[in-house]
Amino acid sequence: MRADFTEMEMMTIACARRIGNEDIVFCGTGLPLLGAMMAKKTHAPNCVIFFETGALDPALDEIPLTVGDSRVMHGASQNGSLLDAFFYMQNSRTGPNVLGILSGAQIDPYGNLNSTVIGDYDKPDARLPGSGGACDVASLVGRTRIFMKHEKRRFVEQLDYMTSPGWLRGIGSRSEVGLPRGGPELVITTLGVLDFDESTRRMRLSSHYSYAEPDGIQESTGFKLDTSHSKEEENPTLEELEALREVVDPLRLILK
Amino acid sequence: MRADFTEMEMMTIACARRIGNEDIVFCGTGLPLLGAMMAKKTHAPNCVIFFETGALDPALDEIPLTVGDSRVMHGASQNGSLLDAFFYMQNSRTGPNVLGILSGAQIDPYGNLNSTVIGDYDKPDARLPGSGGACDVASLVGRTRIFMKHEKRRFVEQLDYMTSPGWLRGIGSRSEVGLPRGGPELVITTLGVLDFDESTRRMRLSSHYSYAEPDGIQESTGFKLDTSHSKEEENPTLEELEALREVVDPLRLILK
Amino acid sequence: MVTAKLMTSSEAISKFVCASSSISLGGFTVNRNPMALVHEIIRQEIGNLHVMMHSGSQALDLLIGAGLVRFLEIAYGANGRFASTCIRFRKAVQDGSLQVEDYSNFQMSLRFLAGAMGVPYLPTYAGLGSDIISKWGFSKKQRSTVESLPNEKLIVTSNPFNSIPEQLVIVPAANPDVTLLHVQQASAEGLIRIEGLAFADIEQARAAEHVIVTCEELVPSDQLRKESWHNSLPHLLVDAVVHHPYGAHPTACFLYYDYDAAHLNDYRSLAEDDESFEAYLTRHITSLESFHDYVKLIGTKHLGSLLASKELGYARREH
Amino acid sequence: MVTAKLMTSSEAISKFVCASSSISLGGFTVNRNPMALVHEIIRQEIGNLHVMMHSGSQALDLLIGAGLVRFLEIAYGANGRFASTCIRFRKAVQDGSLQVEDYSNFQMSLRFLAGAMGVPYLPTYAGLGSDIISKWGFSKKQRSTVESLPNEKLIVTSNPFNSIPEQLVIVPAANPDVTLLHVQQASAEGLIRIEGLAFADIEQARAAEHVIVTCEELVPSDQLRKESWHNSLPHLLVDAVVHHPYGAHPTACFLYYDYDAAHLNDYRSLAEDDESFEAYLTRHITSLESFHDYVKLIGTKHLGSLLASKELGYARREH
Repeated sequence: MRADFTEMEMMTIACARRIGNEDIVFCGTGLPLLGAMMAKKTHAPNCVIFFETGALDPALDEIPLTVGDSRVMHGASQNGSLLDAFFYMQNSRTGPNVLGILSGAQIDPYGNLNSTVIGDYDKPDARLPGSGGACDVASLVGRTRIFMKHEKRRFVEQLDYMTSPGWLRGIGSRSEVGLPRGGPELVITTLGVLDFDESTRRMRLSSHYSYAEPDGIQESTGFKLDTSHSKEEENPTLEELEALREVVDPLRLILK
Repeated sequence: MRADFTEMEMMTIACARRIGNEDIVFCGTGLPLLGAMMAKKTHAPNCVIFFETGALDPALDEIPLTVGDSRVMHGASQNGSLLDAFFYMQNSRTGPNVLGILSGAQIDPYGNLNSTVIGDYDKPDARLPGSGGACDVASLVGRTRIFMKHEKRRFVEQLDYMTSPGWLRGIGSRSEVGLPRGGPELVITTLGVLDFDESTRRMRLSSHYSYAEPDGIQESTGFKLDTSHSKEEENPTLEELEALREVVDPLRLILK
Repeated sequence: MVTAKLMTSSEAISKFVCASSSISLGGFTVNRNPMALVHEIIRQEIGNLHVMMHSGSQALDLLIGAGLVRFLEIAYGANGRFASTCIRFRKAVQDGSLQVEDYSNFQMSLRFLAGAMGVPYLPTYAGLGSDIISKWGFSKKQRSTVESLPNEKLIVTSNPFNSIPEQLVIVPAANPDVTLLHVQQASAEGLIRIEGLAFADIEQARAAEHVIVTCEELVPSDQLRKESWHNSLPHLLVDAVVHHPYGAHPTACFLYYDYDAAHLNDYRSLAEDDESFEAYLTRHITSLESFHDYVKLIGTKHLGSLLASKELGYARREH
Repeated sequence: MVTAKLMTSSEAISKFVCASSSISLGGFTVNRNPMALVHEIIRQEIGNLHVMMHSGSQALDLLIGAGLVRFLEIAYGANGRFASTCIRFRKAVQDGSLQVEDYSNFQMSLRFLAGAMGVPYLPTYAGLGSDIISKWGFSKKQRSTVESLPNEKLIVTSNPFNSIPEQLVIVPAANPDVTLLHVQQASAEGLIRIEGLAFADIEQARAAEHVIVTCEELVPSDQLRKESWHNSLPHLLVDAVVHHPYGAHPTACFLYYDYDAAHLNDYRSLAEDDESFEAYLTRHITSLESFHDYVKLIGTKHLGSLLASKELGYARREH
């Protein structure tokens, strides 16, 4: 907790600020969904939120706790199936318009993600949930953004397992393996926002929150970051905090 | 018209007699459907009739005039899509149980059918409707039966175009090209019922109607038939004629 | 909210369909043909079309008869008891004015599914050994010049998961520029609901770059969002919504009205002769300003006789 | 008519599931898990199972915890806010008692679709470049001895329709011996109706050799045949129908009741410890005669607190 807002609030608001009225947002649950819901309930009322379970543009009167929650079904434009959602992402007419928000236990300098195992795949030290739809979203949609707790053990040079393809080994390698489009554009963390150098697709610091210094962010990162162009991200405004706390998550189901 | 029943009635009844209570019958419209409906309304009440449009087991209170007729929708077990119907036929659990009834403009000695063109494909003398679902049914279901007007110009040594695969070039050739199962078991015509020699899969006469002689049937066939084992098919009974005329097609929509 | 999708059929057609467009028509034989939209294409004389269909009938036959179709990929050109082969389709193929390539209904539906899924092909066993695989309607050279045609027709391939050789045929994705549908209900937002059989409408719509929908009833989006699991397409996939009651006439719209058997039988005779066919087009389409005038021409009384029983979904035949 | 499909869950499980069966479970994380059927498998101690899933949670975790699962093909073993990784799943993988192979949700859904379609594989772009393709959970040798495992995991291939090289990955069909579903409504004849999201239930059912369904409401077939376009499966595909109100508890059944957050949170703690997990199994499953006793144990009053608003489909949270 810093000043009068938490790290979780800051990163959620940083996410919300970057969602536009025309965006079609693929979401899991948790903080990324709060960010998308906040955008929809404030400056981007026409953005569409959808889930891999097949629910498109639901009312979201209450916060769903998994993407299978009945709260993703009520008031939707359509309730279909998993395949409906994934076909929508893979289809070359609709997929490019989707903005996917992902997460993971480990991330590497090219935005590849691990949510499967820590340690050896055959004899893991820790078993994680697995891809779910993350690998699919990372493979298929036009743009992705990634939510991460900014810790050295999570920002690693080499993933234990690559669940979700980011920029793979850098510029050009997505199309080399046959991925039709996409790639991560931002990583939104507890300390700042990172983007990817357009000529190399390697991660770099784009902005840092008021409570975090670029040098400290490098300290919390397990690989070398270019922090030279980082700007300070504006603190949450009172309106933003009020929207998040009172309108989006009044029961504090996700925020703490 | 012979005696007190027509050729069309005879062949429809010959078809109905050969449908059992456990059969799952794929049908187009016209005479084959009358045969299936007659079986269902008499000795095979549990047989299931379905259509390539995705309608499975409809009430069939009235005779549909195409497989897209709203009369195939009312009271069904399911109203799905074309793909639902074809997946059902291709699926190795369900497909083998389906009995498909087909038709065509030309048939060859191995039960292959043409419903696409007469003459050259690129410059046809006569353009016919094309496969519809016939090729699919002929490819995928466990057993097929074929309805034909018995005329020399229709029973030909060589098709102008093979729309729907029967036994192709004889025994073994369906599996050679990769077809998973199936093949025609009977051809029900205006003159008799033909089956296929088990060792060669070549058509032969199985039974002739009371008004047709095996020699005459050979005359009406454009290729050599083994007629030596043909037995006379029983004439329609009064009950059968009544069921067909009064219950199945009281408005004479098909029987005219 | 967003009501920019609500427009007239004239606006929708001129906005999304142009000469040389590839289009697909929803419905099946006598049901839910997008007649109002096809009338409008004929009125606007948009030609050189590439039509992709499974089973085409009345709507397709009018387009072909009006001389607007150049390329046709199709499985079936007939209308059950009303035309064992569609008349203008048959004539156009026979006189060489229409170039056609044949598929089966399953293959065409799979082609739309592949397009909807966003993959270049799908495998099936249907058609192995048949001339549908071996005989092409378009040459390799022609395929390389017409962008909307696949590079090959059908390719026989093997299953790499099986050590024992196993053959399949793969069908190329079909991605029409525009899919035209007529459905029971739609909202201004672009939600649609199909009742009864969906045929291949959903796959055809998802595979297309644009989707135009006419509907019997225009209903509030809130109403369709109540049981959203019964909606047929999400609003994002629909570009234009036009309210056209009787928009499928003379074909049926399940639960709303039956097909017009008399009209279809008349059409069959009229279509056999070039002059009487031209007269049919003039009287029913080109001399009229819109499909609303066509509905007036057919007449309330006659249309009333086609009204479907809400229980049966069709009009009970008189005994 | 045919009512031979109507039976108890005990009869259904002993008739269709046996040791070493391959099974798939319907639902998704906190919704429509086939709990009553999974309880019965645990009561009957049917082991050595091969489970194929997209996103497994509560039902799967119980089966794994009871030591009944030998092989698992899966995309996701978690339960949202109730378990960031399912507890018994995590433990079993870590201690090597469960062998797992990873796919993505799309890949698993496509595998069921391939099985439903009756083709050996389907293509996709999802997963290209990832370790999901390169890392296998089962060796080639093991695959040749376990019949329910595909010969290969995923194969990278190219698009033969395209002259420019284009890569895709093909996923092998999944055809479980039995699929277990919990749905809102079913009839004795085997008609079923799912409301809200269908998840991948339809594909999982169609891909299976047998389908067992539990339902909240047993309704007359005539009623379901009235709007048959809302039915989720035709009666021919369903082998057994069991009437089990609350059959998905502690997961939700949209429009009927919400998930039991307290129960799921308790479970997460109890599952962390082998002894308390065993006690959970004994108290809720193995010491009981049937799922009806479980419903009594949970209690009418508590279940009443989960009742869904018919308008929202879930139980409004208290502010």
